[in-house]
Amino acid sequence: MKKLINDPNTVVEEMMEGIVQAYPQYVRKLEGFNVLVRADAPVNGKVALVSGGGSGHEPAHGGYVGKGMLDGAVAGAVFTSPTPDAIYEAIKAVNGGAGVLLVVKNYTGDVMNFDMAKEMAEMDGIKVDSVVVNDDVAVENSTWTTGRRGIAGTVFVHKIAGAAADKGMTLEEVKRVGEKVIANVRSMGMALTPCTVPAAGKPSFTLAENEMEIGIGIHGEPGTHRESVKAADEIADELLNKILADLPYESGDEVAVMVNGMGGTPLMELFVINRHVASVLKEKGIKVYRTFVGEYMTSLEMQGASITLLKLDDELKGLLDAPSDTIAFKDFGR
Amino acid sequence: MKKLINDPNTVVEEMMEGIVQAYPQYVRKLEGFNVLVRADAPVNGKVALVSGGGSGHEPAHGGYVGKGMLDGAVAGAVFTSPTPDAIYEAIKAVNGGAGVLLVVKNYTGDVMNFDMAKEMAEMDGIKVDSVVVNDDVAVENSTWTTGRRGIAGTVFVHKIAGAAADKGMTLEEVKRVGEKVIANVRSMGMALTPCTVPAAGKPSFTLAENEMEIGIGIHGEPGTHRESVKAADEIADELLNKILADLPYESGDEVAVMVNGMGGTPLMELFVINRHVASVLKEKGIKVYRTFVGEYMTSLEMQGASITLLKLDDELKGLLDAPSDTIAFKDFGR
Amino acid sequence: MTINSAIVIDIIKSIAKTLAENKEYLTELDSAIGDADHGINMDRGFNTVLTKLPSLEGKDIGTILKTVGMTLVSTVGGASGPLYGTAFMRAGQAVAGKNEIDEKDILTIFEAALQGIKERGKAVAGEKTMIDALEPALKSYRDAVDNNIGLAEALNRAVDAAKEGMEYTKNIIATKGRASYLGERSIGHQDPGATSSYLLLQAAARVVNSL
Amino acid sequence: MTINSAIVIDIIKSIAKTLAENKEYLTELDSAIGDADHGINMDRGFNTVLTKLPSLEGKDIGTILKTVGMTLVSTVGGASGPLYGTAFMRAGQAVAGKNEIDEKDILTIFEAALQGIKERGKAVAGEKTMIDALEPALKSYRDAVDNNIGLAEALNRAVDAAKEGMEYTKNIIATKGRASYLGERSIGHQDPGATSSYLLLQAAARVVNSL
Ligand SMILES: Nc1ncnc2c1ncn2[C@@H]1O[C@H](COP(=O)(O)OP(=O)(O)O)[C@@H](O)[C@H]1O
Ligand SMILES: Nc1ncnc2c1ncn2[C@@H]1O[C@H](COP(=O)(O)OP(=O)(O)O)[C@@H](O)[C@H]1O
Ligand SMILES: [Mg+2]
Ligand SMILES: [Mg+2]
Ligand SMILES: [Mg+2]
Ligand SMILES: [Mg+2]
Repeated sequence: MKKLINDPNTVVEEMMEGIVQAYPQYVRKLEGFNVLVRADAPVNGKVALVSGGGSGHEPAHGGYVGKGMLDGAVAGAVFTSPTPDAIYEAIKAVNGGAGVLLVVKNYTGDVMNFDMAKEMAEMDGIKVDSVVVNDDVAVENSTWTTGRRGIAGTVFVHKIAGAAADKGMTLEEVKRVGEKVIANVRSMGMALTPCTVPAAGKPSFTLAENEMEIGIGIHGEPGTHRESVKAADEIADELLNKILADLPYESGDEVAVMVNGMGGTPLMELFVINRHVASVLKEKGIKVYRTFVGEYMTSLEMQGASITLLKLDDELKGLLDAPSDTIAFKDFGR
Repeated sequence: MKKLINDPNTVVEEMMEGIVQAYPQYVRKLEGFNVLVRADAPVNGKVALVSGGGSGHEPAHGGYVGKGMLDGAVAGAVFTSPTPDAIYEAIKAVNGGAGVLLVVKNYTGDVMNFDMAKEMAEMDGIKVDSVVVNDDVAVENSTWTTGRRGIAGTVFVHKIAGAAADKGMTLEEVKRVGEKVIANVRSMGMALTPCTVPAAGKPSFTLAENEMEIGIGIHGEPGTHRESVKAADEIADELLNKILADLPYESGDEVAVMVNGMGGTPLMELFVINRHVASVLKEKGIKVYRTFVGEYMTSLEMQGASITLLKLDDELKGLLDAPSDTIAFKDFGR
Repeated sequence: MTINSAIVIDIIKSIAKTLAENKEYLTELDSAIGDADHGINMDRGFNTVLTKLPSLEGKDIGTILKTVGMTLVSTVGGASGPLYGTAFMRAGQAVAGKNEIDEKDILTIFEAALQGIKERGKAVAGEKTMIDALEPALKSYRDAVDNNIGLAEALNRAVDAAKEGMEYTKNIIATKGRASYLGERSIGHQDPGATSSYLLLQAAARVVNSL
Repeated sequence: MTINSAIVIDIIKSIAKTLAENKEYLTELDSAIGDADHGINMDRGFNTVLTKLPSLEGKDIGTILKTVGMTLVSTVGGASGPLYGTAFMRAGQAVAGKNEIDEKDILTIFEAALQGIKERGKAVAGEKTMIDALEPALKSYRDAVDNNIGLAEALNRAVDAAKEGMEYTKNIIATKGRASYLGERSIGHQDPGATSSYLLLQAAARVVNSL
């Protein structure tokens, strides 16, 4: 394992310090907790958004704390959902009196820990609600399983629900908007290489020089199946086909596209993927309203990509286009 | 070689298409050339900035095309400086009548190709001047060599000279500002892993599991020497010491810091590096005015980092803080 | 035989030691069907628990167990943190104020703990989780207690049943937790949480057997 | 012996073929002390040149060489693009309008080409560049022409001298081009540009020898 770190046991704390040193204009850290909140938190009278999860997904989630997106982000150990006490502290620190919405990715651990924190905050009389993001179409939905995972589509929930809160909507309204995003967002990812949890010291799976893993999550877990590597366009087709079949999307629909890198993927390759995504959507008569290409929800140094489509209506378009100013997601608005 | 590409021979063209499909609000491509210019180019009466270089450094340089930074970016083949004809087309397309400044990184190839393009444009009566960025302290300066390389510090030249042009300064003034940045910016980089030029198909050098390469450039070249891997703080010290000794920087100085990833480095690790950079500078009494952590000037999928310090005066601070709106460098200004 | 607070503390220490020794093993199991952190998570949690033990000396067993639970909740994270944390917290509530417990109390503890895990995780046996080790262990323990065969032996039977349950997880598809995303691909792999549950019971039994 | 336009085109084809065959070899040399693209660059350039040749048939030698030069400038990029491009463009100027050239003309071509490279790259012999192959080659060729030993043999001597110069680049430190960043570390490695220059001369000589 080669990493630019000092010690696997302190890497998350040191990262948090590095973030705060770099961007004090955006975030401050809660003493004793790996929690970043807006430098100006709490914002009085505004519904506050709190999200989080394991570390290793940077810039998620701390990179999305700021005007027009999250008020607080809670970081667990690498790939381990954060603990209720930290989430509870985040809720208290950002609550501006209008209630707090938790944006949770659908993993057993995240759901349980955020639920416990919600219970704790409610005992203090804070109005807390939550939405659970489950955009990953790789995993079949079923009442017998824990349901689908939350992956890169989560960033659209941060952006759009964040804009709703910024516009002064109530907690109920912000939640409704968040759930509308969730109902309309679908993603799927793949990996060319695995990643290594610092404390584990070795990759979570291995792939031969000609293999790739399809349907991966964002925690270095194995995916749904393994294949021989193929051309970028074919890979994009494979991911897109599952996504497009799921909702379904129809000719005339408008979507936002996110081509997300898994942490070690050069932007060059993400743009090559986007080229094909754009051309397939065009062929199908699906209009691309806006596109986001970059590393938004990563898995440490993994090489790979995920594709996300968000079906838009006028309300979602307006909120997607609202200004945001965070470390990793800046938008002048339009 | 595992890459999300279709064909090494078309990867740059496909990337360009992917960029334009994703961000038509920022850039358009010149037909027949791998040149991106501002969507609204030429901006009448404004000095235009053109930069470029080989591909594989994304988001450089296309990601910096937009308001407050570059007017045009020329992309060569991977790690190969672009040809004079393409640069010439870029100059013509962005010239708004106030002249064009070329921001060139100091490589024999880049300097020669940009010079030839300048000669071509001057024959058309366009006012063209250039600055050559040479921020890499890894390579000793000497009249016997081609001098130092231009690496991540180039992004500060784009930002600050771009802001000067945006403010309406003349070509001479913009050039003066660009040269002031160049005189005050120093960088140095290292790699944990090599990278693979798509058309070459194999890595440009190999490193054992416990080795790293110090003093690398941004083209997958070997660095100045090889060492056993060590803790992030020690690596940061090694880079910083060379940088700090060079200018020199003194207690009371104010600097902008850039911790740049080489393409495959997780943000987590860059923030760990920044933590130490911040603490060393603090100890030395050097004030960090602003910090930028991310992937700004990359080498395909290489894992590694570079550190850049830019010594600031009031003029540079003001221009650094001016607003910019490009694909990869957005700043609301302050 | 009864167990006092000091022995409970010894048991906690024994669990911490066992989990530390099996940190890599548990993480390796988790890397096959999860995200390669279970051993790291459990070890981080029980390491923090160890630092709390000095302050718990002389406290009643309910307080000790509740503190362990709260510590796990606030340091483990992931799925196992709330689950094991809830288990210990519920166990503590079940014997609140007691300074000595017998096999009946331990049955109460065990039942409360498993109930807590089920409520928190909304899972049942057969879903390839820690429940597949704990539920058969509880059943064996209850049978043994009903037959009055003594605490140590009852615990040993629980450990055996947990081991069997843990091994059984290899044969089934995960429908809860992170491994459920693998579907069929989860078959053939042993569940890390079931394994840590087995190790935890084994560590407890070892202390009791040595008394 | 004189060389007409058709033979010049054959020579260009021969160069293109040789560089294609040595694409990986040149790139490998460049990966040791540069950025692993020299073979790719040269091959890309001469491939495009090949597509232009049909339109050049029947044109004078000056036009042919100038077109090759401009094509290299606009397709090769890097350091070698402007250098080789300038060399061919200057060579074309030197024999503008001619449909046949003799060994004296070729000397003029060679001198103009090298002069162009030196001006464009601001380098001299001994800096571990293509000049280290080309300058001794030019000297040998000039001596041979002065001694009237015939074009084919003169070219062969140039090739031999280029080879020696190319091999000599292994022993020296680079002070120009990308390899100069390596300092001492560049010693022991053969310069890719010197190698392509040698290959280029060799390919030209081969055609002339077969006439
Ligand atoms: N709903 C659930 N009920 C009971 N146990 C569960 C549940 N979900 C997961 N587990 C247990 O948790 C273990 C994984 O724990 P851990 O790796 O620490 O957390 P995470 O999956 O969040 O990384 C699984 O092996 C399984 O035994
Ligand atoms: N200033 C110069 N003068 C002459 N030749 C040079 C000079 N700089 C570089 N070269 C030649 O160019 C070769 C490298 O070409 P290439 O790899 O195509 O370009 P780049 O270095 O831009 O990647 C070197 O091996 C050297 O022979
Ligand atoms: Mg986990
Ligand atoms: Mg090159
Ligand atoms: Mg796990
Ligand atoms: Mg090269």
